Amino acid sequence: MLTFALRRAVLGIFVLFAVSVLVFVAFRFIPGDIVDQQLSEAGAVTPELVAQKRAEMGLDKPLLVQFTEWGRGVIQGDLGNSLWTGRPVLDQIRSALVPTLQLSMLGIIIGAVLGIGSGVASALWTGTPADVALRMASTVFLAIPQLWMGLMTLTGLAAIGYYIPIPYRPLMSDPLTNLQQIIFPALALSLGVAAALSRMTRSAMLEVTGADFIRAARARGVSPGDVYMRHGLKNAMIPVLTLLGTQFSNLLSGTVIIEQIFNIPGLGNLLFEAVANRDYPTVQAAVLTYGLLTIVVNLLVDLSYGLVDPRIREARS
Amino acid sequence: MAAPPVLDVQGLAVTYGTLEVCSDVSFSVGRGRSLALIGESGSGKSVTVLAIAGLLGGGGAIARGSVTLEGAEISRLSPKERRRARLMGRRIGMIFQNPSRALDPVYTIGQQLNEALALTGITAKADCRRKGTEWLRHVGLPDPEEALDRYPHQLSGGQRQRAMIAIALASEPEILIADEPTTALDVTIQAQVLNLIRRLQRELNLALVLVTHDFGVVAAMADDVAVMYAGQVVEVGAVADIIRRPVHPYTRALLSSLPTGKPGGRIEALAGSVPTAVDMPSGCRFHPRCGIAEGKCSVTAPRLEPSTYGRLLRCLNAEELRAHAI
Amino acid sequence: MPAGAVPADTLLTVKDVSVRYPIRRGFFQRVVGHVGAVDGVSFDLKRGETFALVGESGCGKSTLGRAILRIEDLAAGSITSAKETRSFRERARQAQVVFQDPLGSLDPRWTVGSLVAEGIDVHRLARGPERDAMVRTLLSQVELPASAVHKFPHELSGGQQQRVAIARALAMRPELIVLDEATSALDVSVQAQILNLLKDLQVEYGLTYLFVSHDLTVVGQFADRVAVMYLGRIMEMGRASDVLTAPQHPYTRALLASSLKVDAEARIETIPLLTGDVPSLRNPPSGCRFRGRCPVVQPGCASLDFRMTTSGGRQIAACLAHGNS
Amino acid sequence: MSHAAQAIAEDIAPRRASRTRKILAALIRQPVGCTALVFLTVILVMALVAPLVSPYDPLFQDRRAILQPPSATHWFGTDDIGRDVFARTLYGARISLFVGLAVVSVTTVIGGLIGLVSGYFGGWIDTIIQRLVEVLDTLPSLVMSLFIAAMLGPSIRNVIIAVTLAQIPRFVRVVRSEMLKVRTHDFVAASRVLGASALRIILTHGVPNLIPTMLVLGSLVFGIAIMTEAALSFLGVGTPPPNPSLGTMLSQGTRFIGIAPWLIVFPGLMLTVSVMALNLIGDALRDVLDPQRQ
Amino acid sequence: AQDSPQSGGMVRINVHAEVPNFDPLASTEFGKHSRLGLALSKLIDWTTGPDIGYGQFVPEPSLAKSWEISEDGLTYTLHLREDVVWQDVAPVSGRPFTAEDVVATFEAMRNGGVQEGLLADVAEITAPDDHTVVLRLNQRNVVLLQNLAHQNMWILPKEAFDGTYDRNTTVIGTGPWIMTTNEPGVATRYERNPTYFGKAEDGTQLPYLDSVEILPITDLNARIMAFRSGQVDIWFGPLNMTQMAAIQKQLPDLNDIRTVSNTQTELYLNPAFEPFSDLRVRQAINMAIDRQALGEVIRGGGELGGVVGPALSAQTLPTDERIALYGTPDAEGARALLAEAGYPDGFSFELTALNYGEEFMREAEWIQQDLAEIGVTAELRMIDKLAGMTLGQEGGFEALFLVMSPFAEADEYLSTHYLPGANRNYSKVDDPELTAMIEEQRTIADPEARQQKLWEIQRYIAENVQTTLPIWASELLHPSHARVHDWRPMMPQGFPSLTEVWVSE
Ligand SMILES: Nc1ncnc2c1ncn2[C@@H]1O[C@H](COP(=O)(O)OP(=O)(O)OP(=O)(O)O)[C@@H](O)[C@H]1O
Ligand SMILES: Nc1ncnc2c1ncn2[C@@H]1O[C@H](COP(=O)(O)OP(=O)(O)OP(=O)(O)O)[C@@H](O)[C@H]1O
Ligand SMILES: [Mg+2]
Ligand SMILES: [Mg+2]
Repeated sequence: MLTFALRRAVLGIFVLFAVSVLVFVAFRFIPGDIVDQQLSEAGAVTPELVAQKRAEMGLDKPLLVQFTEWGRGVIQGDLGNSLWTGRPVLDQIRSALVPTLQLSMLGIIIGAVLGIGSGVASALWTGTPADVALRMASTVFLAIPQLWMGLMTLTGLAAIGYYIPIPYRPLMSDPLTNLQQIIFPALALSLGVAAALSRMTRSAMLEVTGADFIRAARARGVSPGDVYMRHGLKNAMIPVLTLLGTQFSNLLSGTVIIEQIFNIPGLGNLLFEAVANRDYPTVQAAVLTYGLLTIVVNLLVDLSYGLVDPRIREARS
Repeated sequence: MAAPPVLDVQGLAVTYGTLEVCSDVSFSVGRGRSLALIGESGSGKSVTVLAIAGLLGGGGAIARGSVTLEGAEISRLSPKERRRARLMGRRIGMIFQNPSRALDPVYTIGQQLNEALALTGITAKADCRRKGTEWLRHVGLPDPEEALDRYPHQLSGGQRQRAMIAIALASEPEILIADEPTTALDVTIQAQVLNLIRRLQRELNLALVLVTHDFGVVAAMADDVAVMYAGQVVEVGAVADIIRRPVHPYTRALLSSLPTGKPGGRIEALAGSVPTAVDMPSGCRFHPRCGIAEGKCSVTAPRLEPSTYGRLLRCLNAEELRAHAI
Repeated sequence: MPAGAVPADTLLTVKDVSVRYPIRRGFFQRVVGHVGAVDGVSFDLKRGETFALVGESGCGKSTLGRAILRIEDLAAGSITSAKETRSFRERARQAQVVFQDPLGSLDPRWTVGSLVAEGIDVHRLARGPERDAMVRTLLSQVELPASAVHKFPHELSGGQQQRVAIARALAMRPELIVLDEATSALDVSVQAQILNLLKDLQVEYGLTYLFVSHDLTVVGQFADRVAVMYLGRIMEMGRASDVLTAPQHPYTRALLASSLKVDAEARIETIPLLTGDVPSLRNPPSGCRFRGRCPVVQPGCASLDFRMTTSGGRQIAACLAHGNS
Repeated sequence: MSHAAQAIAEDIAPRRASRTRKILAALIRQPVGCTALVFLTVILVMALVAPLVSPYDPLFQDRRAILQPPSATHWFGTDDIGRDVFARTLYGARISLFVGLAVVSVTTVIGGLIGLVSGYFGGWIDTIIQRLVEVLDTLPSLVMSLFIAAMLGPSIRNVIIAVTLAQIPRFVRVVRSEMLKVRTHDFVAASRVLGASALRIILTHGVPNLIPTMLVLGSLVFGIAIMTEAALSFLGVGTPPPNPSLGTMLSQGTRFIGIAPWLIVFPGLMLTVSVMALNLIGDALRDVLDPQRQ
Repeated sequence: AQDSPQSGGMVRINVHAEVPNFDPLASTEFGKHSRLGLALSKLIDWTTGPDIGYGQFVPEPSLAKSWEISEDGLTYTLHLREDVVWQDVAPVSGRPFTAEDVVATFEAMRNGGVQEGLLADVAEITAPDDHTVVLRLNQRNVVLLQNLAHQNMWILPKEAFDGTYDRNTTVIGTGPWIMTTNEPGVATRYERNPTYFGKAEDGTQLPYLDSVEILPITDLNARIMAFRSGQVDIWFGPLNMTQMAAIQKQLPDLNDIRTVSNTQTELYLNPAFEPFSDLRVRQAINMAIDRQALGEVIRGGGELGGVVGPALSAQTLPTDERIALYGTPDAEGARALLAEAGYPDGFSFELTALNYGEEFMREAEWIQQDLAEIGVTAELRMIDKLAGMTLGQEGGFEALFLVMSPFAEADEYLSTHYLPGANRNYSKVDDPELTAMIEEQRTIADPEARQQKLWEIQRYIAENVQTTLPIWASELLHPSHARVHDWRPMMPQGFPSLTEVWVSE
């Protein structure tokens, strides 16, 4: 298992490398650079000043040199300083990562609890009005774009006169306020996840309940509850876990939007601003972080299969 | 068959929605006896035994007929009542065709055994282990102690089927139902497993209902045989007797279409194929394929009636045939 | 071997054929090992005969059949035929196949007509009405009604599906048809029909069959010669009547003993049993591959070299108990 | 793809036509599929004939009627420069559907082709393709699209490119794994024995057997494309004004949250209903095309 | 409530963008320099007061208590206050302020600072003694005094330039408040600077407020919520009229202060592109746009743009003249001009709009519809801000629509737009006559005469050049809660009047 995880980690690094090369090259095609941004509200500007500032930031060097310098830094754990803020990129990523992680974690947890719970209930009550209602709800929520969900949440809150406290408070400094700020966006994110998981759980449960080993368990006198939860749910978890992984990626996409709507200084906002400012090191780092998150989550999902399914656990050792 | 039968099935009919996939199945098994249910694919063997075990799923229901277990009618019981009557596992044990699919892949053999042991009141961890090991040893698994902690996929097909048998027997049932328990196995393994089932059945004095489509298995395993065709039992009798003197035209055709193993020579093939529930012929269900069918056969549906030597026959020409056969 | 070296009555010579499946692992799908599904198998196929391959599941029967059809690459050895062929297109006229699972071997999205005509279309043998006529003829040859043309496979019974597969193979007018457990999935009554049909076709068109099966009774009735395989190797080979009535290799004997006969006197208790399971092909036992389960195993079996010896028109794998090592 | 391909295409053409009709017929018989189909058709038709149905020009600024709430004259109200929200929603759906359709077509063709090749041939081609897919798939799809769109600049064409590139991996992955499954079927082996070429097998066995998967996946990707287009437009890197993309409209509406909810409610509803119709069609197709239910 | 100022209390101000860093030399953006102003001072400041207009520059002594300008206008002698000490923040820790600090700051600005352009005409900076600074100019430039009061011209201690501390993160000045904590994206807190040199007229130590908190809230709705719920006292940054009306409904007695924006939208036409090479076509475009209605509908107020932005009320053309030039749409006349130029059926061109947000895009769409009226099709293309600026500098556009930088001097407008090679001269204007006029106005010391010259230039541009069409300067809303008093927003950044703000409890 450990070697499996390690090997996956190494391969993940390869993938990240490829991604960062792609991003590095592609991003330079966008016209304009940080110096233009810094001087965007200046009056008279001489070309000499522009050239001087560019050189200060190493933007005049060949692309390959810039990339190797950046890459060398990354290997030594130094993501460089932001061209825009001058602060270490690592610090920025760290403080932006917390709310994003919080959002996505909370979103996935709420989504998983709601989704798996309602999926199990729905499968249990197959054909009853409750099942129909749950399925309809999941169909609707699955179709609501996170964008709209976020906006409608905001509209709803405005309608009832509830104000999300401002400004954003980091988790560490003010957990209570932070929760008040995170909970609604997380909820807005989680409903789609819940809907997807609910559907998947339901169909996986139904599929599993038709399996021979369920019949066999019933035949050997296992109580219906145990058949359902012990044998049914555990086996149904495998496709659900896969979906959980893809949903996480989906959720990360969603945070980009939700952070904009709810004004949360997360990774998405950071990336968005960095792109607008042509803050190359920050863009690179943010992209790497997204990639890393995806890879880690996929790895976790893969590892969790092993927890559920001994066959997979075995194949890996 | 002097002793009253443990299991007695009379006129059992099973429907899935409007489809009657099994209509009029009758047979009985006594303690320590083994009965084989044979018939071609789709003839309703599995449905019959699932109905007996109370495992009809997906909209299946017993429409008519009775199933009595030691004199008590069980066919009308709800799942709850079945559990209360301790039918599931405790009195009726079941082995399935495909051991790879009938064992839950995410639990060890031991964990699944424990579920069965719990029915007999054994729940303490140490007791479970001891008893579990005992059962696995009983079915001849090598390293029974260690096998308890194995997952199904870590066993070979034959071993899995043995584990399945151990689990089915661990709750000490009175009746063992085995639905094609060896079809998925190789001949050498099949022989081992069948031998084991037979041995245990004798030792534990179980009533065995064995579903198969292989006359070789019937010959080797069963005391009695019920031949099924298109959802009906068409002939019931002692195995040796039926193999020697099949009476029903279908039984005869079935036996003669078996390859003999003699080189060359055509096989006497039975034309056509088993009808399905949607296009069931009128009258005798076998008449379109029957060599001796007459006009009445397409009109009148024959009933399963006793004949000589304790034989039951479903044929309008039963009398003639019997005379002919003997 | 040049084509000329093949004797006139021999259709195909299989010589020391091995087939291995790679086991892949990891990110770059590296090959980390091999399954030696077929390991050093040799035999000749005579024109017009039915040659049976029997053995337990996973012993490599199908793989050998696929190798002969050239849809599996050979790791070693050679397969030579009287007619030199280079491409799949040419080979198609030489050898065809009927698989075990009738539904899986028929594309569910195709009609019977197009399925039967697939070879005709691939080789542009005929077009338009001429093609349709050929299809009708083929259907009647396998005793299917012409009305089946527009049906989809799932609308047919298992026996009918198998007839479609046979018709598809026949369309190429091949010399050899590999029947990979072509009747195993069928009911006995239907199996009998198909076996009869195959026999008729063989007589009519002088077909050669490579008959893969695990049912010794069927083989006894249907095959001229038989090769018994175990873990990728042939253990015994010879005339079906000889091998199945007087088996010599301990494995053949065990296999025969285990197969149940429809006999009023037969009792399961009387059958001699083999112990243990079939070992894995990934790391087969050294020496004689059967030694782990052999009732007459001896200390020397572990170092016994695999070799076929011939005696009285029969070939037997080296065996200490049999004394032919 | 030469003569052979053409001939093969001719071979399978009639089959496909009748299949399409069959699938449609089956869909209509299914309650969910039927409802979804009706919804989608209504949206599609309205979008297509928007110029005829629409009471106003979606770009026309009625500068005397700004931020009007929904009324008989302006069903969905007006925006902050007096444009009719109903007309804009209709045209927005038109853009969304166009983007979705374009993305789905391009993804299906490119992703499908890559997936088919990767799945059929396996080996190093497959390995390389898989690794590439993995790289493309490392970023969350919206981040990926965002990045590409930012790089190319806002325009409908670029949105299509951005969404397509982000969705192709999903397609390749699924098609490949389905092709792997199809490849193991004996009918493929039988075809090879009959002498059929790889191209022929892919086209005659691979493609038809993958059509159900592709249809289901296509409806899914269609929905995702619509949502991504909206998200990108919302973030200002998608469909640029004055085109009334649903996402652009939402973005405009955010400035009037709590004041002019109709600016958010209607485009969002349109978005949701379109996606829902597509999801439902996907579901229905999955049911209809499931061989076990055929 | 009281009506006389009292000390104490705190206000919270929202801003709409986070600052990247606190280095005044690194970049020009509005938000940063606004916030620096709480802690830093300039040599000369803008006078604020109830009677002084938003964009009206009246020099007020700050760190420089007085100054003299030589007859030839080439030598500026500034006398510095002697009672000023730096804030008690390490590593400067309350050291007295001297001329050395000014020299160090100006030298750094001239060498790679974004203020380089403001000191372009300065040849030499010397400090004859600790409290005198002398600036020697290459050429006459009457704007220099105002340049010294420019929003970017914060004076830093000399330690800021020798690496003693990091300008990015540490702010040490002589201003009214000391920056105590800064949580990026959350809040920046400022506490009263006890050693601040400013005094009120009655001698009270300034500032009145004990502390100020700046809350960067990028999202409009979040900001509105924060303001409505009282989490913010002073609104700073964009707000549209509709939202303002809604806020006012809830908070009827808030201080409703409105000023004209110091930025304006501008439409660059590229004469290198065929139809726009013809002055008549450019004039026709100008005549087609109904700016007044645009401002009314989209911005809900504001003023007609000008060659020099309308916020510079003393320098831009008088309102009626601007209305005549830009505020009287005439579709008929435009069509006639087009016909005259050979485009009776109009033409189409690509209108590239930089992405400055929703209202801005609405203006672009508005212009599009106005142009359609005269048969000219503008294909709207949206582009990222920086990409747009690059496009402008490279001249690869047909028409470019953007928001101009906040300039505080007519000279900035003129020299950046119309001098050959200048960085905002996207239309590549090279008119020797115009160049001469622009250079000339810098040397006119007499305010009246200079104003006349500036007007002359603007008229010349409107008649003969017309490459950059000024569109609209919107109305800026500066609402504050009722407890806030004497808040007078002023054009240059840095909240110059905040020292005089006080709160009632
Ligand atoms: N869940 C079900 N729903 C509907 N029909 C069913 C179901 N299960 C079985 N049937 C039908 O009942 C009939 C009898 O099936 P059954 O499985 O009992 O046959 P069998 O004799 O066991 O055949 P085999 O030898 O193939 O196992 C078949 O026609 C089958 O299609
Ligand atoms: N594509 C493959 N990749 C890897 N291993 C394979 C592959 N196909 C077959 N094998 C392995 O090769 C061995 C021989 O397989 P083969 O299918 O030839 O057996 P068989 O004798 O036909 O068995 P059966 O009677 O079950 O059909 C088996 O162990 C199987 O697991
Ligand atoms: Mg069955
Ligand atoms: Mg095989």
